[in-house]
Amino acid sequence: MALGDKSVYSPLTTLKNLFKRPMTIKYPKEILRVFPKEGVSPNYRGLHTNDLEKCVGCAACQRICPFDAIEMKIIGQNEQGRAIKKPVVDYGRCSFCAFCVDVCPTNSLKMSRHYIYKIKTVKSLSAKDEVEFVKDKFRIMPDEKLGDDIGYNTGKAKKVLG
Amino acid sequence: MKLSKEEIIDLLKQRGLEVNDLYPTQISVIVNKENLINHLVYLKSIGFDHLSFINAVDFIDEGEFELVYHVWSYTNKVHVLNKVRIDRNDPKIPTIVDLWEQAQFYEQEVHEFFGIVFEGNKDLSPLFLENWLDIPPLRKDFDTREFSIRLFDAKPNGGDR
Amino acid sequence: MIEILRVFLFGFFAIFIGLFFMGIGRKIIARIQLRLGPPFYQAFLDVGKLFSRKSITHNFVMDLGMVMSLAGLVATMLFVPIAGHTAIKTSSNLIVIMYLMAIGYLGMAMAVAASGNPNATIGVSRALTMMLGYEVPFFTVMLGLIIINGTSSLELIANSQAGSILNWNMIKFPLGFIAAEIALQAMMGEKPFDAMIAPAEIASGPMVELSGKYLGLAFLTHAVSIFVETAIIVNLFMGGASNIFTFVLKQFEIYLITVIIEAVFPRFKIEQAVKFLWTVPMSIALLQLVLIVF
Amino acid sequence: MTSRWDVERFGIGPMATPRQADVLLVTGYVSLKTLKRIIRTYEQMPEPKWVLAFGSCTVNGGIYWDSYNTITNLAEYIPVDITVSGCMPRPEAVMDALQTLMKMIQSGEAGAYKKYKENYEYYKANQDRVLRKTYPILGEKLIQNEEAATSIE
Amino acid sequence: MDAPSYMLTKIAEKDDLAVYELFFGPNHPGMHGNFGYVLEMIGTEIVKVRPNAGQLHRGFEKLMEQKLWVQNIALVPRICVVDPDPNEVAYCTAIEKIMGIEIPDRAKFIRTITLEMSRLTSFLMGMGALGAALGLYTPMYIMTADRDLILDLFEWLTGGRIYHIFNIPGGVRNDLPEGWVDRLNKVLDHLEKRLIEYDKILFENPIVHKRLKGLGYVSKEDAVRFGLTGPNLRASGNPYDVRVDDPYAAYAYLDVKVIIQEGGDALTRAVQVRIEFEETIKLIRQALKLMPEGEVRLNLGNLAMLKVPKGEAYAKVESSKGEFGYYVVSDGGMKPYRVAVRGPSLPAGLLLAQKHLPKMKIDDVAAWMGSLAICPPDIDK
Repeated sequence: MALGDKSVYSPLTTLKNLFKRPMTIKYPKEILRVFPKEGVSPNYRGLHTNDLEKCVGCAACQRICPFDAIEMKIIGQNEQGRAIKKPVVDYGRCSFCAFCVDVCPTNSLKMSRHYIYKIKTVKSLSAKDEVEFVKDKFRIMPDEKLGDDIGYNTGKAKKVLG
Repeated sequence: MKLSKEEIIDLLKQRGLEVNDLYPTQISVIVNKENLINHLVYLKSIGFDHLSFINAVDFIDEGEFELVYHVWSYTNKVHVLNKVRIDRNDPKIPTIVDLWEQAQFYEQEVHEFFGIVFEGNKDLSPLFLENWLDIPPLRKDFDTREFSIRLFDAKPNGGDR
Repeated sequence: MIEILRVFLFGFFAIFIGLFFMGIGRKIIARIQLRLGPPFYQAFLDVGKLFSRKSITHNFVMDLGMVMSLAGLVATMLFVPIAGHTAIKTSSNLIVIMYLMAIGYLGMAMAVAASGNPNATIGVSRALTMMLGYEVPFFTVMLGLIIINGTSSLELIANSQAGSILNWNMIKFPLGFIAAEIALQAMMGEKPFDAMIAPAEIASGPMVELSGKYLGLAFLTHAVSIFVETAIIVNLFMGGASNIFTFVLKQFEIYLITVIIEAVFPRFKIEQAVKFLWTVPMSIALLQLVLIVF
Repeated sequence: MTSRWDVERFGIGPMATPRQADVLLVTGYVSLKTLKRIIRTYEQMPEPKWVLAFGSCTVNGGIYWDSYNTITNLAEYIPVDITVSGCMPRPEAVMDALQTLMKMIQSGEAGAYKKYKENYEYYKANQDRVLRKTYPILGEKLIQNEEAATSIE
Repeated sequence: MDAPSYMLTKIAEKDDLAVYELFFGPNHPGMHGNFGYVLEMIGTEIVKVRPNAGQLHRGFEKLMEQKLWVQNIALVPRICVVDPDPNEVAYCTAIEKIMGIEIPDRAKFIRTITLEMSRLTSFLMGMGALGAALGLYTPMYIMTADRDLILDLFEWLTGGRIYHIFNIPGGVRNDLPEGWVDRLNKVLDHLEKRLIEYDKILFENPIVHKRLKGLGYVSKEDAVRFGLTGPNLRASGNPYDVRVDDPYAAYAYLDVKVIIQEGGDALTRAVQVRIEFEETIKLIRQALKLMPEGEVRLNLGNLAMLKVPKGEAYAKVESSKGEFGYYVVSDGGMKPYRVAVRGPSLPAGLLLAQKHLPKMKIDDVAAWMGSLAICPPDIDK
């Protein structure tokens, strides 16, 4: 054995940890101290944000999404009468792989650094429509709300997926 | 006795097998069902002692299954893909459990997902799927999306395929 | 009437101190693992929560067994002198304590075997073999002390060590103390000898089927067992203190040693544990006995 | 629950058996075999019990939505209290969910387990439809064994 | 010990001792992942074992046949949670082999570094799980916390903590952000200092030695015959490592030291993992020094429209558990015709179970699994 042979006292040396500062990050009060902004890495892939002016509704993101998580929703008519479609991300399917961000021709779809999104079930709902309720709550139309701290975006770098 | 890849190709060609050289460390050999066993025994004798794994490919339009036996040799540093074609309607092939014992589980898995019967394999009971009544799932004519829509009422979101 | 009141008082005091020790023990283990442990009153919260839950019982034997295990340990506690005064005074209470300690674990074993879970049955068989393992060296140490003090009453042994720290039994018979310390580790079911509550192997052994109130009872049993066993060691080796605080402080020192050993050692297999217990502490205790006799 | 994200601070710890547990964490996809065991574990847990569903696989099938062996929505089979998004939710998201669950319990808002009793037929029907298939789903050819499905032993 | 029949499912009678069935089942605290053995036992001794796999089966090979070439990369790391990178690299190497393209050197080095870092995280998790199976929770807590430091680096580089989805056919998705390399060096130094502590608590612990000595012995020839790979193979004395035998990514430029140990029992496997951990750190440092500047990705046009020419390839990667192999068959279309995945834990998990468990007692099963680093998701795929 390359390692020192077994001795009864070696495990007792870990008792010096008693006098070291614990590594725990006290979550609610203290955010991960590793990264400056909001504790999450500069290009973390979190919930989507979409600049609705720049987005032309070309459904490139829908085609590339490996898990069929993006649905195009019609939100109105433009002058020529064609429907304006915007992507709706179904977070019950999304795997946060950011292929859609790479493929977006107008760079409007980006991924923010927010990751907390949870749904509490409503007690009043019966079991059957509670299932639908949760599914709908997980379908979100990304907009500029989380736009301020953009994480993953290939705007400046070259397009990855072409 | 370390054999280089070219020597192995010549050795196999002398045995009258069709060999093609894929990549610097990989060659593929077409073997027919009858002399599969003694082909593998021969390979094992010249140093191919690691059976990476056995898998099957379903060529539905040619109506054939292709079983690929991946064998690697630690001494010669060459990987051989032995490919065997069997008919799709009565897929039968002799087992190689007595050559390598782990083949038992690879064959069980291939049997469960393709329905290929390995003669001589004592226990071909299902390993992964429970209470499965449909056709073996990895066959090309099994549509998993349709299955998921019917059984778990999954709803596609319109991403075209 | 006063007598009964004292008994109840001792009972609650034991449970309170036991839970208090468990909470601090978990905090210390957490700190050794470089993390912020639970608040020190965590054990009280756990027991409170457990008693508020619904529990599932299999049959009557299970209820009886659980209550019997707690009662057995509290009974043992009554004979142990705590800081000078004991609940029930008898002349030779060391023998009674040795006998009563087994009742607690037998009760637990009976309750858990009735639950019919194979994991629990293995756990019970392990607990009983472990008991076999640690009682042999522990009683030889006790035998040695009885011979030297000529009495088997714990108070007289404790009082014989009054005065300065020099004539504590721990100093006079260091070997006996080490053997008793190892046996204590097994008695409390702490890490190197906790094959009976091995979560990784038999899903927390005897406590597999205990839910809600039964788990609460098991917690209390464990708390009282901590209190009782440390009290015995303090009286035997560290001279039972006169007032309560020094007594509890000494108990805490003993418990600290067991917690530290628990945090850094994995567990023995059951046959390795018994083999270890019958060789290492046993030989030390015999050596001690030989020294005492001559 | 490791040293860096210590959940034991809130008194939360892993328990070895369903009997001793209060909260059932379902992290990620659920295959048919696991579903059978999840239902059994859920029913073994003593009464005030809660379920946390993690990740997108429990909401709408996640990345295995079109797989033949994984269910799409956990809430059809057992009542869920909180569903957390994320494909592998972050540790902070997990702790945030646990804390909200603790607040919900104190305020008495978390009671999904009552729902299991109220509409037990709905859950049972879903469970049987998926676990006790008696006819092949995609139908027609190449079915050898016709006998009824094995019951949940 | 003839327990009343209604309590235990008595199966058979073997010289008047009842053989009963115990589920070392799917959700068992000693079990690493969702996998189970049905043990038939007398008392605490195991008589027969039936693996109960399939809880983690998600039908990867079927799903991959329905997705575009690039889309599979988001699916592929999900096969083995503990060590996701080898899957991505093996899949992309197989595609690059079929297309006959050579990725730029810098991409090769970045791939090697991410592979080795993922190997570190998997070793940390493996050693911790081994300690926990023996009952020693302290190293598990500290090691998983240290593993978090590496995950932060992955998060900064790729955007994802566990699933990086970082390799694509033709290279990697983005270059190393600045400041990332010296943070990596800082983490490596910290890990090296921490290694001495791990030695003290886990590897020089006398009870660990007593518990693991002689457990699950695999002789040198059996290890090859049963198809074991990776640290389990090298711990039985066979000097074989995919990174040396069949180099991929940048391993041709680095000198990988193959460590072998005579012994083959659980203790040697644990020490083997520990020494390979140290070796991996040196390897990362070596790769960081030799890393050239330059392009990070070949421009293959719009990857969504990628068409891989007709052909087949088998790509092997040395993951922390053993040889991860991807056999990719393409018929020239936009989607793979067939992708078969070879998980390293199948021979260890299913075959060795039949060989070792029947003679073992129940309390060694968790330690035996921990020492063989069996990762059930890559058995079920």
